[in-house]
Amino acid sequence: MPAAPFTSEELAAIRADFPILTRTVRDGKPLVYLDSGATSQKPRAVLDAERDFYEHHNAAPHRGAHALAEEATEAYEDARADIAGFIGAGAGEVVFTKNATESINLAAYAFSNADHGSPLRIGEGDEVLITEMEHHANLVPWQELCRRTGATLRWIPVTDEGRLDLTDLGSLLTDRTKVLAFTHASNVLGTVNPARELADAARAVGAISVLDACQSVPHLPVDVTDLGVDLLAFSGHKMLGPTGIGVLWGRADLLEQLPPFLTGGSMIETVRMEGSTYAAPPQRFEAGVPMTAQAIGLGAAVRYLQGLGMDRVHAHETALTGQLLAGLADRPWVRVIGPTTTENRGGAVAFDVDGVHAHDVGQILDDSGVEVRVGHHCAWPLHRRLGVTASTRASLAAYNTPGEIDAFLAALDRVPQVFEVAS
Amino acid sequence: MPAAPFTSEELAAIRADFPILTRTVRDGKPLVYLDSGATSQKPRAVLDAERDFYEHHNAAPHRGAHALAEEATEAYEDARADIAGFIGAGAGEVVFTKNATESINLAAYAFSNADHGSPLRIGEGDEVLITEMEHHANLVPWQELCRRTGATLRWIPVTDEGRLDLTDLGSLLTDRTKVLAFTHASNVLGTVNPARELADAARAVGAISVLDACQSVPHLPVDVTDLGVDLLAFSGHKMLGPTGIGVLWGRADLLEQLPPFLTGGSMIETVRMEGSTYAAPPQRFEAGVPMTAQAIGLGAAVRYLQGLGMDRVHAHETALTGQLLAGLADRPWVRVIGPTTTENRGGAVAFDVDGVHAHDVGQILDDSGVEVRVGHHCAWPLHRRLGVTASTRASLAAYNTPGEIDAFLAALDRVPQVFEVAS
Amino acid sequence: MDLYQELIIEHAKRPHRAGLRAPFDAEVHHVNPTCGDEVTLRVDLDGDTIRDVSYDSLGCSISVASASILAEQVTGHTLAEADVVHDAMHAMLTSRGQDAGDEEVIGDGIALAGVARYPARVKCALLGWMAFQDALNQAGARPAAESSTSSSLKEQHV
Amino acid sequence: MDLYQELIIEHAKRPHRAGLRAPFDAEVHHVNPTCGDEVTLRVDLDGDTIRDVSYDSLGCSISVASASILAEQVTGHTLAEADVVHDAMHAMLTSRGQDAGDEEVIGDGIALAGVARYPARVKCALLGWMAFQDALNQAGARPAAESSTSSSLKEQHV
Ligand SMILES: Cc1ncc(COP(=O)(O)O)c(C=O)c1O
Ligand SMILES: Cc1ncc(COP(=O)(O)O)c(C=O)c1O
Repeated sequence: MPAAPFTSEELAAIRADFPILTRTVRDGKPLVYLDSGATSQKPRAVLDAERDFYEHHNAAPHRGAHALAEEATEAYEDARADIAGFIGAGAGEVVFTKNATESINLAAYAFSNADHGSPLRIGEGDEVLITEMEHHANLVPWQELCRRTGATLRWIPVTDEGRLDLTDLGSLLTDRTKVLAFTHASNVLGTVNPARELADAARAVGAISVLDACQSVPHLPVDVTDLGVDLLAFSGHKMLGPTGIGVLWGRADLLEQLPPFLTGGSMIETVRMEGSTYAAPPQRFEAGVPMTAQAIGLGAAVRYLQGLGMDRVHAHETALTGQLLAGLADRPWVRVIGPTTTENRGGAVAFDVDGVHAHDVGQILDDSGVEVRVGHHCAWPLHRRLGVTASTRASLAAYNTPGEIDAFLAALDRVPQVFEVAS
Repeated sequence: MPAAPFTSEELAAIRADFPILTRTVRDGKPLVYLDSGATSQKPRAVLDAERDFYEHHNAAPHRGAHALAEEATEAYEDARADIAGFIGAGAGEVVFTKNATESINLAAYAFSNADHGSPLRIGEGDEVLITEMEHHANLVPWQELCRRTGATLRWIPVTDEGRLDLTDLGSLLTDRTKVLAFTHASNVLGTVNPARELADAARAVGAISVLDACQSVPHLPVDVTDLGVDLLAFSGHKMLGPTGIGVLWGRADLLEQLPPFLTGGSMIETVRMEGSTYAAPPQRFEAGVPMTAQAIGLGAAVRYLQGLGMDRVHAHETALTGQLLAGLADRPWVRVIGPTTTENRGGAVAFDVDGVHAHDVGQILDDSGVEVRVGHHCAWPLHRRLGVTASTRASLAAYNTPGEIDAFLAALDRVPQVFEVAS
Repeated sequence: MDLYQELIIEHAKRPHRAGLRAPFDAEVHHVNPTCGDEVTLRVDLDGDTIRDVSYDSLGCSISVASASILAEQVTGHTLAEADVVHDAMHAMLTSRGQDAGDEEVIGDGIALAGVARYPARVKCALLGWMAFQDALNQAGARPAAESSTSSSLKEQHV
Repeated sequence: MDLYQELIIEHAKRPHRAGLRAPFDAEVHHVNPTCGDEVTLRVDLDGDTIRDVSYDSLGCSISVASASILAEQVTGHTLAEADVVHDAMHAMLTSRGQDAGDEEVIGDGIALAGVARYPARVKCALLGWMAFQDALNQAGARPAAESSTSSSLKEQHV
């Protein structure tokens, strides 16, 4: 039996866990938060976990032997274990970063920091393959890697429907390809890509696969073993966790080979003025006093999500996405950018209103208390490919309700009125 | 009139702001927290600022136009302005990082990421000068920079008293030197280095000066203009702020020249698949959704410190350091590692107990509720230079009291008893 | 909502003096990095007088209307007069609602007063004005280091 | 406090079988990266029997005592017997106080039982034992992939 969306009682209970959802904006309008793709709201359990740490156990983890340092280290490592469990990984495979952007940069710098002669080191003649639908975070670091090393950046194109065009994959993914980096779910289109298929194709040519899981880990059950990728990045703040914490997961044997990126305290084995040696993963990649409270907060967030059940979170968001897509389909002056059904699709829904700029659409929605994102959503090349400068995006999370989708659609109907365009 | 230490009433009021200070450890012993050099405790004002943000204004800053995004952007930028003001800088010169370690890595990578031909780019024949008293965070990144570029690492030696030995500065700091990186205050010795003098000497040979201000900004009035350095790094968690936030300050015209380090969303100007251009500082260095709540928390921390008055914080800690050094001087079986007077000295006091390993000293203190740090404190080469494997370190903050110094000394007297060494 | 005055919708739908015309002394291209909005703008000077401002604006109603109002307010005026308008517009837009604007000085620009209360939209309204300042600089109309200009240019990247 | 049993202080002050002796089949050098403690350790094997364990230990009382107890407990014993002692020590030390240790199996090792309640000190107590396992591996005393060994080695860097 497939998992069911949340009932309205369940939803009311969930919403009661998020203090911000009761506030109003713009002169008393109830907040309708449809910008979880940018950052999610936080349940009380996460805020309490952070506060409890600061008020009772705060010390620098892995740096002392006293009672508080012991407690802080244990809380920090317990969080790592819980987060690893959430994605089907071993604790030693989870590296804490400040956000997914740092995670991907850590991966990208590895290919230029590796010693000449290391199989990881890339250079002229080598290729990095990405896609045309990437967020800048999974695009610019690879451009910069190519600039540093002389390697060549190539990309998988996107169809008019907003799916990857895999027709020429055979000529794009070759034995020159050292890295294939792609997004699991697009933050603009909602498209969920065939991660396993692409990871297997990468492995077949000896390329390392890097998955941007920012928009999947918060919204669907994700198991790193099932996905078959080599490295995977996501951010805490998009999955009910605090700001300032991200994760890079890596296959244990690959992490073992990656050179350090940020260097400094607690990632070392020995240090002499003449040179240093480095600790095993994950410590090797966690230089400096870490994001302790934030890791602990993210641990509470994954436990909260596990309590909801990721299959139900997914079912719930899929139902809302269906409702949203149906409402937009009823409005001929709206063009959805990306797949128009919920098949292999997440809850980010970008669209264009004929004759009205996204900034103006967003402003009208905001005036009704409906908070969506406008612009290129850090995916500028994708917008160019689909022929729009900017788009408006509604994006969902577990706490959104069918009533909020209705409120969004009603607010949207004000747009053609204000701007005197056909509707 | 010089600033006075806090009165006991003032101190009681300060301590009441720090919830953790009322807890006990190890079977009911009152907590005596003397490990603020590793990380400080947090006042309620900081925790409240973070929580208020999450409960009322949470959104991704610089990424949306809706009401919450506006509020989040404003709170984030107000925090930047307050933090900049705290060190006498302009807001545009303050870059947020996750910790000082990232700040220093950002600086170090700039010299290898700069285009060949840029005056910043370093290579074979160039030299990077550091000191033998650096924390690993201001040592390993420069080793790695030299490994990447072929430049040579040199260092200023340390005297037996724990001061920089500037005798041969003229032959160490030459026109081959491209960077001089040094600590303002040593996290082990307490030594405060002559920053202005060294910055001027660096400028005279055309080298860029990088100051590790982790142990000065939390403890004394710091003004970047007075110091005359080019770049300066510190961490929020050591100055009453949250974990997961750090700062890199840079002279505006230098920041303008630095190439990006972490790349991704919101640090760009334009992105095409073929290549990207980058935003002006500080955005250029803040890729991805930032440590929003933590920046806001750090803003509250600097306002709290300003409320105390940094001159008084400094006077208070100096008085306690004097009391601590005097107590240790009374115990011939203790050797202080670093200056034995409060002149040009901060409140980190490391020492060695004759015949007893630091781990064992720390354990006895911990058993009395006195929390100090043991080990090499991420300054392994310094420990080797001073002939100890590990040391015990007490380090102070504004909330410490004369009574706590007495408690520390009393606990210390148990050490020779337990280990049956001469006292 | 008071942001979208009828006058703004008018200017956005039928922008005055739109399009790129020759001759010109300088052409600049400015972009708003958060939304991808673009403006290409040309100035044609006759000594101290602005003979023509022509532009191609791809953006929201606020940025298009602002460019249209700019062209209307400065064409045919002297550099000194244009500076007065620019400074008044800049002051109003960045005032967070404190400065209501003076219709005598900024004409239809007054319709943009509501923008000041939406910090994320101020950039949209300033885009054309910053391009204009930049174009004047490139045309050699003033010393490069003049202060009102360089402060505007910085904001371009915020 | 119960961490510093008299027996530990004894072993730490006068470590048994200390010093580096020849002949030996393998020598290893292990470091605890958080405090810089070091141990150099040699094993000398006679077929299946551990003829000698000699070591030079630079560290805290717990790490020195633990090396002393190790040398005492395994010297003259077979590899299989040493494994039993190692596994029992490892289990006790990493049990967070759940496993009180069996004096019959670990001898003076029982004095280290209190360490398990101080997670930051467990590494100190394990340093010598991990070096010992590593030395046995290097001496070719066992297949490299044996599980108890590799799990110990991983912890060396934690
Ligand atoms: C002098 C000094 N520099 C650098 C650091 C590194 O700071 P963080 O670990 O917060 O990055 C520290 C503290 O650990 C320090 O004391
Ligand atoms: C698909 C995708 N990748 C990467 C990122 C970058 O995440 P962060 O900004 O948290 O580093 C985001 C969100 O901004 C995203 O949606």
